[in-house]
Amino acid sequence: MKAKVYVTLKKSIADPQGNAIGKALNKIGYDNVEDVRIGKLIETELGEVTKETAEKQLKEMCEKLLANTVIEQYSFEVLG
Amino acid sequence: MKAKVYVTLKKSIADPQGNAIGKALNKIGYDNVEDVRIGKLIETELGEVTKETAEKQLKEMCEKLLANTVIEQYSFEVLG
Amino acid sequence: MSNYQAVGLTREEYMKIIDYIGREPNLLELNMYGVMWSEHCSYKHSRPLFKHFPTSGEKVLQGPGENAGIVDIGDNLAIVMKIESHNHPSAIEPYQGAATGVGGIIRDIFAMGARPIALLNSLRFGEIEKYDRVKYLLEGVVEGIAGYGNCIGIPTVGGEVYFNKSYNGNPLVNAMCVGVIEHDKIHRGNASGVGNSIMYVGAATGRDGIGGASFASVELTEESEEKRSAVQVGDPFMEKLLLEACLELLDTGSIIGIQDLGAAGLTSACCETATRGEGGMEIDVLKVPRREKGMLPVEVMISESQERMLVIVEKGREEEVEKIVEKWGLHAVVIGKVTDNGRLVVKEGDGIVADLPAESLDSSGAPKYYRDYEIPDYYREAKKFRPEDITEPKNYNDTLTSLLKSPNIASKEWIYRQYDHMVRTNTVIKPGSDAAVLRIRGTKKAIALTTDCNSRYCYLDPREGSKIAVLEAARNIICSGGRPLAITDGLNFGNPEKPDRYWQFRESIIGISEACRELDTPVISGNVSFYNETDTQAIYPTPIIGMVGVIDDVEKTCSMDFKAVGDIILQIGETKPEIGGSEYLSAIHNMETGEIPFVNIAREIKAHKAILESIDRGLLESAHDISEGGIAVGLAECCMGKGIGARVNLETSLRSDFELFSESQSRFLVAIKPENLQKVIDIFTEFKVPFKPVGETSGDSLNININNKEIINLPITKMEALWRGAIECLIQ
Amino acid sequence: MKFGIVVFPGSNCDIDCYHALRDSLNQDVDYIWHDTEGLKEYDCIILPGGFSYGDYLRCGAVAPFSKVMDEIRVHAEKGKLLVGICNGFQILTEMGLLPGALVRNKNLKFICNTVPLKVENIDTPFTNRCDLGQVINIPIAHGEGNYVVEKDELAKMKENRQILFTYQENPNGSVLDIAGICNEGKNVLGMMPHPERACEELLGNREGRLVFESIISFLEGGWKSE
Ligand SMILES: Nc1ncnc2c1ncn2[C@@H]1O[C@H](COP(=O)(O)OP(=O)(O)O)[C@@H](O)[C@H]1O
Ligand SMILES: [Mg+2]
Repeated sequence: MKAKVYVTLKKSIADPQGNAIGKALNKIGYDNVEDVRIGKLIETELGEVTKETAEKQLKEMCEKLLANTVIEQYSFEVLG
Repeated sequence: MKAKVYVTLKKSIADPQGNAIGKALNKIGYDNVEDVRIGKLIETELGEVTKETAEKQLKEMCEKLLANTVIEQYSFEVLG
Repeated sequence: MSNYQAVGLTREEYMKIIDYIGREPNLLELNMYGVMWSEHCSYKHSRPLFKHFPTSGEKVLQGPGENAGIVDIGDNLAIVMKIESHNHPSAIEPYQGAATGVGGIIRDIFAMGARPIALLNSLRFGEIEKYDRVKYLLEGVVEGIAGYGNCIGIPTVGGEVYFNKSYNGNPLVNAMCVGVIEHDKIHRGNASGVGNSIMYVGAATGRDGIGGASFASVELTEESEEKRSAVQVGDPFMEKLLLEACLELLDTGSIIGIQDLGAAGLTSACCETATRGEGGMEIDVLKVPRREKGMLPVEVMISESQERMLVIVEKGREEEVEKIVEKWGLHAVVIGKVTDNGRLVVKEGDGIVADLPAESLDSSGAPKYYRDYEIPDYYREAKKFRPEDITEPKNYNDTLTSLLKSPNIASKEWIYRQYDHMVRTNTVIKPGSDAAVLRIRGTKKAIALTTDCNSRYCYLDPREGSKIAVLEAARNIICSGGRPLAITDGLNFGNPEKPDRYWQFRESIIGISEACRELDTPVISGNVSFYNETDTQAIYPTPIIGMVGVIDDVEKTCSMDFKAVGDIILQIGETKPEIGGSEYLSAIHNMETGEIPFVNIAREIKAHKAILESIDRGLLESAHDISEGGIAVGLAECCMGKGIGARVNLETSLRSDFELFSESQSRFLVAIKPENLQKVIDIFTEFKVPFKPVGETSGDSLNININNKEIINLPITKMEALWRGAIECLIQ
Repeated sequence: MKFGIVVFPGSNCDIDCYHALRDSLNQDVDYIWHDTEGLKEYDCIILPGGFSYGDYLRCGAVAPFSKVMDEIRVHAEKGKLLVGICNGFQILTEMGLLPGALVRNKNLKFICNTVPLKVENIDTPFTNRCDLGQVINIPIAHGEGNYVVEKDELAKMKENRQILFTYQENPNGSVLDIAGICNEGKNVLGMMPHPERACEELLGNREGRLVFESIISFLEGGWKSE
């Protein structure tokens, strides 16, 4: 079972890296770019488990390790 | 126009970070986790442009700045 | 294209292989020869010239030929060091190229059994003012070095960075690592004792950098961009575990030999350990841990995946090894055994897939070339330059500030701020002075470390320029209070098959050899990187000298910044109108030409002795060598450290710009408390070293008079802002 | 009085803390391997700097799962002293023993430099030998020392006087220039700067000793809250 996890910074947390990239994009000519936020995309293979188990595990893994919920939020998809 | 860009390491490129996190997940009890690869998720707001322009720009931005095409591949979605 | 051409071999080389093995090689075997006989692994163009180098001496415990050289510092301790280039990988992917360069050189050090204690680096980039690509490379390389060194916890304590148009298409990234070891713990990469086990430790093997070795041996072309997936990724965390595990293994006495897997991967590690030992080895590629499925034997054998080691283990003690390695979260597996038939046999399960005489692969078996050389026209042309023809600046304040913010002279703080230079709390003199100084814990001793090379000099006169590189390194060590002990050399050149480039290379080796012989600093290790050129241009010859010196009493070190007002400043050595090849000529007059400064090594050594004796007796407040930018820049550098100014008068018959910016060799600036002045004068007089008092430290500006007429008056804060901010300013 | 220093795979400053405490401050100190079960009694435990588990994914994210950490949590919950320096601070926030989190430096670069810190509260086990408002020069060496925390939490921290050290010239973008904080119970300290790098004349700086001397004086019972 393959899955993708998306971890992004909460809105209230500043994102210096995103800001820098946004500015760089403006500088090289994309002045329409207004906001850039950088998050993580974690791709994983969960082996032979049911979709249900996979979802349960992913939620736990995010809460425990993959995201720091003090500053980040997460979502995931199970791809089957 | 909002967009999401996904940047991941090419298959042939080692991902030490992903490996280490995979091992950590195994260690905390998820022994079914077989493979972890860590990439970037870039969320951006492109202002008022057509979908076509957005796609053209995103491709250029990936090639020039967002992805290091020596070791990374990218894909993107325009969310409208 | 025929098979042998595809792996970078010539027809003659291919015939030589057939001669060795009495048959046509199979594809795996051919590839093994291809990587091993590449310039990078075989040194086929350079080794014949190494005979010039002085490589032995009372203190040399290991000269060139092993993973790294070793020099004795007394107290049963020795210093292990080596420098290595990662130019081509860094040109393609600066972060990973530089990071894996650092990782590779660290493995060379702990493969000898030493604990790595310091990193240095020497970098060359193109014209940063002109090209965004140069900025991208600089940022990426520095981040890569920082990323690896900081994470593994080895301080990066020094280095150098220069910018010049000759590096526009071909940056240089050389990394140096230094370790300490107790004499009786020295290990070598030997596979001996028939039946002993070959174990593999560290990261799994993937298809990284396949063809990397031969790839590193051809000129950069459009095509090499295509091979981009040959980029390797560094894993400093893995290397940290590997380092700790290996050092712990070596303490058990179960290890016969140890070898890192560098260029040409398993092929190189196996044949090198085999030829250094009993001469034979048999391994099974199926036992090698892999990252990817379906890898061919040839891919396993030449992969350049990072963070891997081979250990040769006494038969019967494999489990002990596994246990220690597992404690560090890694695995060790037996992949083969030592034999004594002189052959390197590669099996895939039961079938033999390669069977070659080990020695024939190794540099002893590889072809050797003496090339024709030819003195290039530019060399004679340059000597026609007459300094009198340049116009004298009108405003010396402006000239000095322009020099201070020119990228070659500007502070490199923007770079070394990104390196953890303090971790392990041994760094006594940090980056920003002449040489870095590290204490050796548990003793009173310290070591001084530096890398140096003025490649403009080496271009204009490779022999004399290379001598100066060695001397400049020695000066930096001396100014820190150290006695120069030995060098490692990173020789970066163009295509040796071109006669003018080969001439540069040959001259350079002769120059280094002469200087090292006179200074008694043998060459204990080094690296050669050829083919640093693009279609249009070769780099300036860049023989980087990494030098180590020893300080017997760590309390008796010296640094370059002025410490207090009211100290007397002495100039040691004499200023001549030597403007050829200078930074002044280049940065202000936009010319890179002329006769480079003259150097007399025997005379200079007297100055070294006098300065060392003065430091040893605690008589100097500061010491700094005069190099790029001449005495004016030298004085400014001494002022900017602690913000202490100076008031100087230079009595001279030279034109003012010559006096201020000449790069005459063998000169130093030292500051002395008035009560110690006579004692210092006595020492310099005794050693017959020319010196003259030029002024004193005072206030918060730099005032320079020439023949009692003020021509420079600059507030330190103003100079400092320009000098410190210049690189960052250029990057943004 | 006994100090313990936890060694994770990837710890680098474990040795520096050890030498500072043993050689410069004459203390009794042990290394504690991350895999330890049955933790001995320590008066003060230090989570040192470095790159535990490579600092992959997030700095300090994996270390909380090391075997010994459950017992370390108990140690802290008993009110005993726990100090996280640099990577240790990051680990403590990941464990929730300290509020907030540490993110990329504002300039996106690793910074190694000696910087002036202002002591904001001296009524703690970690600062009692300092003067209020005193400025001490301590080295920093981090890429992710930019302290962030939710507004409400920050207000609580201020009210409780949990902010112990602030930067005089903010190097990394930390909110309110925060360089070091403690928990509500004032027994857990987290700071990005490295006091262990500033304990010896030979290295040109002894100002970091104040932090360790404060701890020692607290443990000796010599410290009284005013
Ligand atoms: N790439 C670098 N990495 C680390 N330190 C550097 C680097 N480049 C320069 N430095 C440091 O900056 C200082 C000045 O360098 P440089 O001008 O080359 O000195 P010198 O002329 O005395 O050889 C030295 O302390 C040197 O170690
Ligand atoms: Mg110097």
